Amino acid sequence: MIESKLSIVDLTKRYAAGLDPAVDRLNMEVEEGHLVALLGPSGCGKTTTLRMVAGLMDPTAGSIVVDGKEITHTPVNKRGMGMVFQSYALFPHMNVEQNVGFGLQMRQVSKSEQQKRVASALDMVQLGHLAKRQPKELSGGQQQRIALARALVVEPTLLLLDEPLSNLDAKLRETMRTEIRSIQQRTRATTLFVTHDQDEALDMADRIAVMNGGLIEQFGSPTEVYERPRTRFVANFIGQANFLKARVVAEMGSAADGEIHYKVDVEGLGQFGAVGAPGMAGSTRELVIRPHRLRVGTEHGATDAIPGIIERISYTGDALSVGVRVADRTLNAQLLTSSGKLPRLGDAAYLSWDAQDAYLLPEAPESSAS
Amino acid sequence: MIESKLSIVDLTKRYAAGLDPAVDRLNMEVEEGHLVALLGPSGCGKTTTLRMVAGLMDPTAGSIVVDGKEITHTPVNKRGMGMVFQSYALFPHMNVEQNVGFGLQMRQVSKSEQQKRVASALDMVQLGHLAKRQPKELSGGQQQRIALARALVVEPTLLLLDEPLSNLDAKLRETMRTEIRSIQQRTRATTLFVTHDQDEALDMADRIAVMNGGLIEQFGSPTEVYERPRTRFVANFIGQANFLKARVVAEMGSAADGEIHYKVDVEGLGQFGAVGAPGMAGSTRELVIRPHRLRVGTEHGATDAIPGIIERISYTGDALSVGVRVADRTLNAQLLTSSGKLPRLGDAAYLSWDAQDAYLLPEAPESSAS
Amino acid sequence: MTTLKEPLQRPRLGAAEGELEQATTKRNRRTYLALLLPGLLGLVVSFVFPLAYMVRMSFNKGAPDGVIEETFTLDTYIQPLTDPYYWRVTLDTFQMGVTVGVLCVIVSYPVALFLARSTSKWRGLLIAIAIAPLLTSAVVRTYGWMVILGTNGLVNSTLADWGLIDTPLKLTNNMTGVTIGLVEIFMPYAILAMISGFGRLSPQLEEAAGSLGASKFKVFTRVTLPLSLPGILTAFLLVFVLSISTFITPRLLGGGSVQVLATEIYDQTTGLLNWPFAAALSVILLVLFGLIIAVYQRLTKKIGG
Amino acid sequence: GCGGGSGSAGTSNSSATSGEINLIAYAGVWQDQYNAAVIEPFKAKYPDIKINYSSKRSSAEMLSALQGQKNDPATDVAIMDNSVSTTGNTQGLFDKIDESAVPNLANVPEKFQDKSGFGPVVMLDAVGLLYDTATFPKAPESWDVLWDPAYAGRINVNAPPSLLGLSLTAITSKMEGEDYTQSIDKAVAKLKEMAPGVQTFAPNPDEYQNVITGQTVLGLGQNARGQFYSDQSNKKMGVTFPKEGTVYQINTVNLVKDAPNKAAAETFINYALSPEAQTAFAKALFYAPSVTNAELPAEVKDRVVPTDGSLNIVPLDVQFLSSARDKWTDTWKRQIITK
Amino acid sequence: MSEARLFKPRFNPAKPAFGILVFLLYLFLLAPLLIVFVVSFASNQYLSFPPEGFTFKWYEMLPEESTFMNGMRISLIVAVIVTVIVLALGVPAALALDRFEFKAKAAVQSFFLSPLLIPSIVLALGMVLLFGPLKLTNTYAGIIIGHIAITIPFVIRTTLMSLATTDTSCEAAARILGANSWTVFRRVTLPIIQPGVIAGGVIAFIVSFDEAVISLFVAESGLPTLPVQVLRYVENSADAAVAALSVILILISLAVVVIVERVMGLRKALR
Ligand SMILES: Nc1ncnc2c1ncn2[C@@H]1O[C@H](COP(=O)(O)OP(=O)(O)OP(=O)(O)O)[C@@H](O)[C@H]1O
Ligand SMILES: Nc1ncnc2c1ncn2[C@@H]1O[C@H](COP(=O)(O)OP(=O)(O)OP(=O)(O)O)[C@@H](O)[C@H]1O
Ligand SMILES: [Mg+2]
Ligand SMILES: [Mg+2]
Repeated sequence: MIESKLSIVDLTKRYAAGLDPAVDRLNMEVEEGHLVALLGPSGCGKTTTLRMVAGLMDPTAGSIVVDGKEITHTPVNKRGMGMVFQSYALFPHMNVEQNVGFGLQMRQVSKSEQQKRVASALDMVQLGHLAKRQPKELSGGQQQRIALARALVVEPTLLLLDEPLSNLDAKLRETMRTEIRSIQQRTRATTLFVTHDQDEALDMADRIAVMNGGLIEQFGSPTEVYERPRTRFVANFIGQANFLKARVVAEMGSAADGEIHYKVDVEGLGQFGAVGAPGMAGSTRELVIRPHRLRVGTEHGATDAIPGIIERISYTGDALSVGVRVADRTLNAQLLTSSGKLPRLGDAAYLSWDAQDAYLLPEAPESSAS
Repeated sequence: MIESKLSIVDLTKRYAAGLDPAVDRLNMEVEEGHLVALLGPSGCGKTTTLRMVAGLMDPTAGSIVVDGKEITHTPVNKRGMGMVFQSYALFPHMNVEQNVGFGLQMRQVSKSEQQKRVASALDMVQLGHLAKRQPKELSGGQQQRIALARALVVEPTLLLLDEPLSNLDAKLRETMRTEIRSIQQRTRATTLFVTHDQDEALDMADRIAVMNGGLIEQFGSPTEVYERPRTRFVANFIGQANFLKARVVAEMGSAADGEIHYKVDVEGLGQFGAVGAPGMAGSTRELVIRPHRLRVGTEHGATDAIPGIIERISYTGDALSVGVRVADRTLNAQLLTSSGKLPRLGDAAYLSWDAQDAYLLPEAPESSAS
Repeated sequence: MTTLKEPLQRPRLGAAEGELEQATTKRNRRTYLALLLPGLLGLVVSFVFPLAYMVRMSFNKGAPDGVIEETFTLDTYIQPLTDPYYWRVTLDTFQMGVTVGVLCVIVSYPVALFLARSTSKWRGLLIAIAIAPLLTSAVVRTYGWMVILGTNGLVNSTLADWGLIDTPLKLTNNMTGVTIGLVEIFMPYAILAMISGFGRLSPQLEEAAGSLGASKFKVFTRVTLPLSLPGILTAFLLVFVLSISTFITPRLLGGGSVQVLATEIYDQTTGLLNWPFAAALSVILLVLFGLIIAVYQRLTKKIGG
Repeated sequence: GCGGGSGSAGTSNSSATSGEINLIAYAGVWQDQYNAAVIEPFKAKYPDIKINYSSKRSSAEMLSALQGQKNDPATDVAIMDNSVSTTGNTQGLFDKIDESAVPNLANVPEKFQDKSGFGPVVMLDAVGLLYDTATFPKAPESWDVLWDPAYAGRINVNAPPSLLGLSLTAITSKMEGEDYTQSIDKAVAKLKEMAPGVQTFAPNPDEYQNVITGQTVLGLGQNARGQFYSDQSNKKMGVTFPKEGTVYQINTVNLVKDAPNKAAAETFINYALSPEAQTAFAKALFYAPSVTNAELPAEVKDRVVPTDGSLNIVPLDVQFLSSARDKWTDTWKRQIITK
Repeated sequence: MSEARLFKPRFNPAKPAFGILVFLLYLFLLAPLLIVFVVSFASNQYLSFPPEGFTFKWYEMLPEESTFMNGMRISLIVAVIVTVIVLALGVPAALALDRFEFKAKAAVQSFFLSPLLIPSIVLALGMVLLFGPLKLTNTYAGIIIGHIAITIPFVIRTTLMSLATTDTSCEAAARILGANSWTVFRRVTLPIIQPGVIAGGVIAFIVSFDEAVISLFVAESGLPTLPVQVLRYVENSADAAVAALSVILILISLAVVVIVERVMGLRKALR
């Protein structure tokens, strides 16, 4: 096993005695050089976790280990981490250069060395020409890069980013994503990145920790969490999903990556192929199918296609989202607008999918789930 | 021609003598029952237009006609419009019921009639059970629906919405979109809807007015503005686009909807098919191709496929966005993750597209455009 | 209309993220105590001690001509509380406070509304002008009113010149003069209190009411006024409190016939040298104050929310 | 007999001709004139003595200040109304005057000396009627004019505890034929009739300016200041003693008990009783001298209050007044002053 | 061509009427100051109206009027010292109130602001009673202590206001970058809240400089401050020297207000 850069062990934070813990026995191992996204809905404890790692907040229990050394109780100014705040938190009374140099000053780096490192950090974020500006004279994106430079110039053991992109507009956000990712890859700085935006996490992260209610629901690569969600929450939070309650009728053979091919029975719709972890036969599970993995045919082609009626169409430029009514439920499907003839409301539609696109959640379904 | 519900004629607003006009000779015809989105970047004059229609602001010039009657100078309280403000503007000192009933009171509707209509308006937004609540005791989405109910209960001649969704988080925003759209369709209220979110406009509107710098750049159905942008600005603002400067070599015959099939020559890449308005032969134009209309092949299949190298991949759940380097530029393409084998960085890729997916902008290219 | 985009209430930056130090650890407790202590000490010396000493003094016995007998008696309280004269003075004080408060609110409201709404680039200057008088001592402004309201003052001589009056109006040396002076003197306070109390009032709400069919008058009575009520109430309380505790203006403009608790306290101290009695009157004034503020705050909470 | 206790304050660097004196006395025009007529010449004569003048609006305020310093006096000399200084004497705030240190005391007639040897009278004045010379080309002869409805609303009267108000009470009592030491009921009834016509019971800036600026046409005032302001205003205002009589206003000069600079203080008191100081101040502010050897020019002598018995004086007993002041003040407030 | 179609906005009678009302109210508010201004140039010997002529004599009188000059000196000394002390006491307290969480916080905060709600005559009486026996009456110490109580709330308030509107993440950022608590305060917090601190200081200065009641009670005879002198002058004389003095004070105050409004916005400061 690879030696982790950062280990978080049973980290817990309870803000006040009576309250539920904001972070509840959280465990995580982060490899050197990785960018890990903490992803989850508002209030799930992402910021709390990050602040404990930074040392801005004492954990109620648990420990934080960096490079094999426990730092749970090291004061914040001794941890040598770099952090970029959501609001950037540039010092408004210092110019760009002074902002970036602040951390080096605190480390009593010599003047000339300071200058050199500040200059190279500014070059890295391509803002060398703005060294003398005041923060308020910069655009949002530029401020963001300065904050990044300020965090990186001290060569932090860990780089912590708290929703650094949520203040930006859509276009700039996309640019900054690419930028942060490429700077991170150049510096190989191990990074924790808080976000509540799925796309951001999928796009940028090496690993994603999907959090919910103070717990990590799943920790894995973007593809893993997207394609093989461990819980209904994860499936739902990361992209859209159709859920179907299904009884696993029989094993049909093994699929890739140690998964098993099953035959499942969906109430009212019939029997279909699906994949899932071993040992599910006989149980009732939830089947997850992403809307764009649903094939929408206009003719009754495949034998196991489900007949339905197009109930809703919405057009979002790159794709057409359709709601197809089958039996007592509506399934969402997504079509590329280039895929031939466009359907219209009320058209008959035939839904089908590949077995490996229908995934059985390891989690047992709630009784109320449809 | 259909009689318009709302006609805006040469509407102009200049905030102060020296300034450029915020809205500059704007013209628009809105059909009864339509939901029209005013879409454009920040500061393009959307709010200004809406406020003039509402009567909250006097136009500098031009006129506004509703149901054939000019109302340019009718005071706001005599126009009988309904408006939903970005921050909802619920009266904080009245409860939900009183808020919704306010407009009816102003119209001296009888008490019993008021009660009936308030109740049915609240039912329509499915918040009948919250009638006695204070606005501050409601969630953002609920407040929004109350604001909508308040505007709709007076059966307004026009419903005006100023970025009603921009305060909401992503999930709620999507729910509210559907909700507003369905309420609007049920009531058949002619609606003007201000937004700067392309998806929102494409998803909800019957017609989109894409605004820029006080002018309407294009007015048309979602499909029209997306598929057949009139200007580079529109193409770029609505969804992503690849632009290629192309010389139109020859007409190849007529395509659907009165368009012409052309053969075009893209510098350094070769000759391809494209469509556009008649009479372009011989000129230089810009070719717009949406990323998901680019086919990315792994083998040199089609004769006119352009060879390139995969330079960037990013994964956003439903789709894979790849940057393909061809000659001296990078083209963006989007692949569904289900479409077979996934490409890797550095792979060779062969780009091609259908002629009807490459659209020649009617606008002449700027000399600087690549 | 950039104001449209401003959220109605500015969120407390940082606090929501749990930035506040929990003063649970020893080190933190030491820090905040060290920070607080000098200020607390200063206030105890300059505020708590004098008040406490005054309360103690009010239980002493005051003989004529300034002799103080150290004892513990309630006489100093029994006298004012049983004497109808002091009841009248208290009532007059109260009445003056209410009158000044109401009038001050009435004349300040339009100015405050104007300033709260104004988007003009002169707004800063106009606000500065509105509160500049605050920074000029009340003595000077009272002096100005003496010139304006006197028998041969600006008002009377102007009215006489226009032939509107034969005999000068009696505008000074009575409650009228004191009221006019106090209303003006406390206007800046009222304006400031109102502007900051207009938090929930936004032009957008008025526009919303307009778009729902409300006429200008209805917009005012149904939206503007109810929403500015908290500001109005705060301003009223402030002016009330200030006007019943002032004595300079009643002295200078009252001509000896305006007797309120504050002038009574002043007379008892400097004229009659009855310190314990003055102290007792002060305590009574304080208690009155406390009661009114308590009642009022309960009231405001109900209305303001 | 206890004149030897001067060392207690410990400021021994003061002698009869050097050091400093802390004087407490009236403010305003009195201060200006006293400074010019007495203090400056004194300083010229004794260049090593510095005088710190602390001014008060009224004798009561002086008393209050002295009471405050009782245990550690910071004042040496006080010039104040004799009704108040008597209170001070009984409260033990003042010291007796040693005739050997203040030789000029000998020139003060018996009637102006304190019977127990405390501070003597230093100047005299009396209550007068102020009038606007435009309205009254001839000075009014009787206090009755205050009740004349023709002038209602244009009268200023200083209510007690001001000495002017106390004096008016005594005068009215006498006019109504009652003994004010027994009862003032009739006076109160009479004054109540006057009250509605009174423009102000606490004239501001003061009683004289009120008449001069035309705010009122009649007022109660001190003769001395009235004379002074009459000149200042080019005779826009006059002051007169009505025939029913008036009340003296007498100022005494007092040595504070345990005064820190007793020796210098005695030098000053001696100077204050000197003929040159008395004459100079009479010329400056029209106070009548209290010493027998002060010679006044005729035009000044005419305008200061006569001390030779030629004026009808309502005696106001000082001891009585100090006990009645609070009561009369209260009576005015409760019964006479109306809104 | 669009210019040809420009038209004037409709005439709205409500707007000018409201404007006139506001103008009249401003006139009322400023009336005493305006009149003082006029009177200060009037040659009338005594306070009266209308002015009889134009003169500078009242201004020329001022430098000679030793009571004013003396009062000005005392007031300045007091105000400067009060400002310094009150900033030293108030800023740390505000910091503790804003940046720390502790039990009695709300109570402590209202305690710090409570002197504003106590009638100043009551406070003044208490002070003179207490300071008499302690020999603090008529001393600088006495007035200064007296003024601390009434100025501290302003400093706390303005400082709290600017603390509340600053993003604490700047401080967190500095700490992460390796700064200790003192460095954070000196290099980050203080510079950021500087406008509030300055505004608080200026207000404390003006309040102390203009304060009449406490000064009157505590130090009338020994160290009469300018407002006390002015009060006395107004009570004793009817000439316009005080008007001239007031005009000068008004102009100074106005300049200060405009500057402070520029720096941070007095509205927030004086709430
Ligand atoms: N100072 C505090 N006191 C009490 N509870 C707090 C405090 N700060 C945060 N919480 C609670 O702790 C939980 C986690 O908060 P946290 O700020 O970590 O959420 P988050 O995941 O960062 O959310 P967001 O996406 O909204 O920033 C929330 O329920 C929040 O209400
Ligand atoms: N009161 C005003 N005075 C002067 N210029 C104004 C005023 N209000 C708006 N503008 C200007 O008019 C232009 C259009 O403003 P408008 O509010 O209509 O934009 P918008 O399209 O609604 O933008 P956003 O998406 O940011 O709300 C902008 O350039 C803006 O700066
Ligand atoms: Mg967070
Ligand atoms: Mg807008």
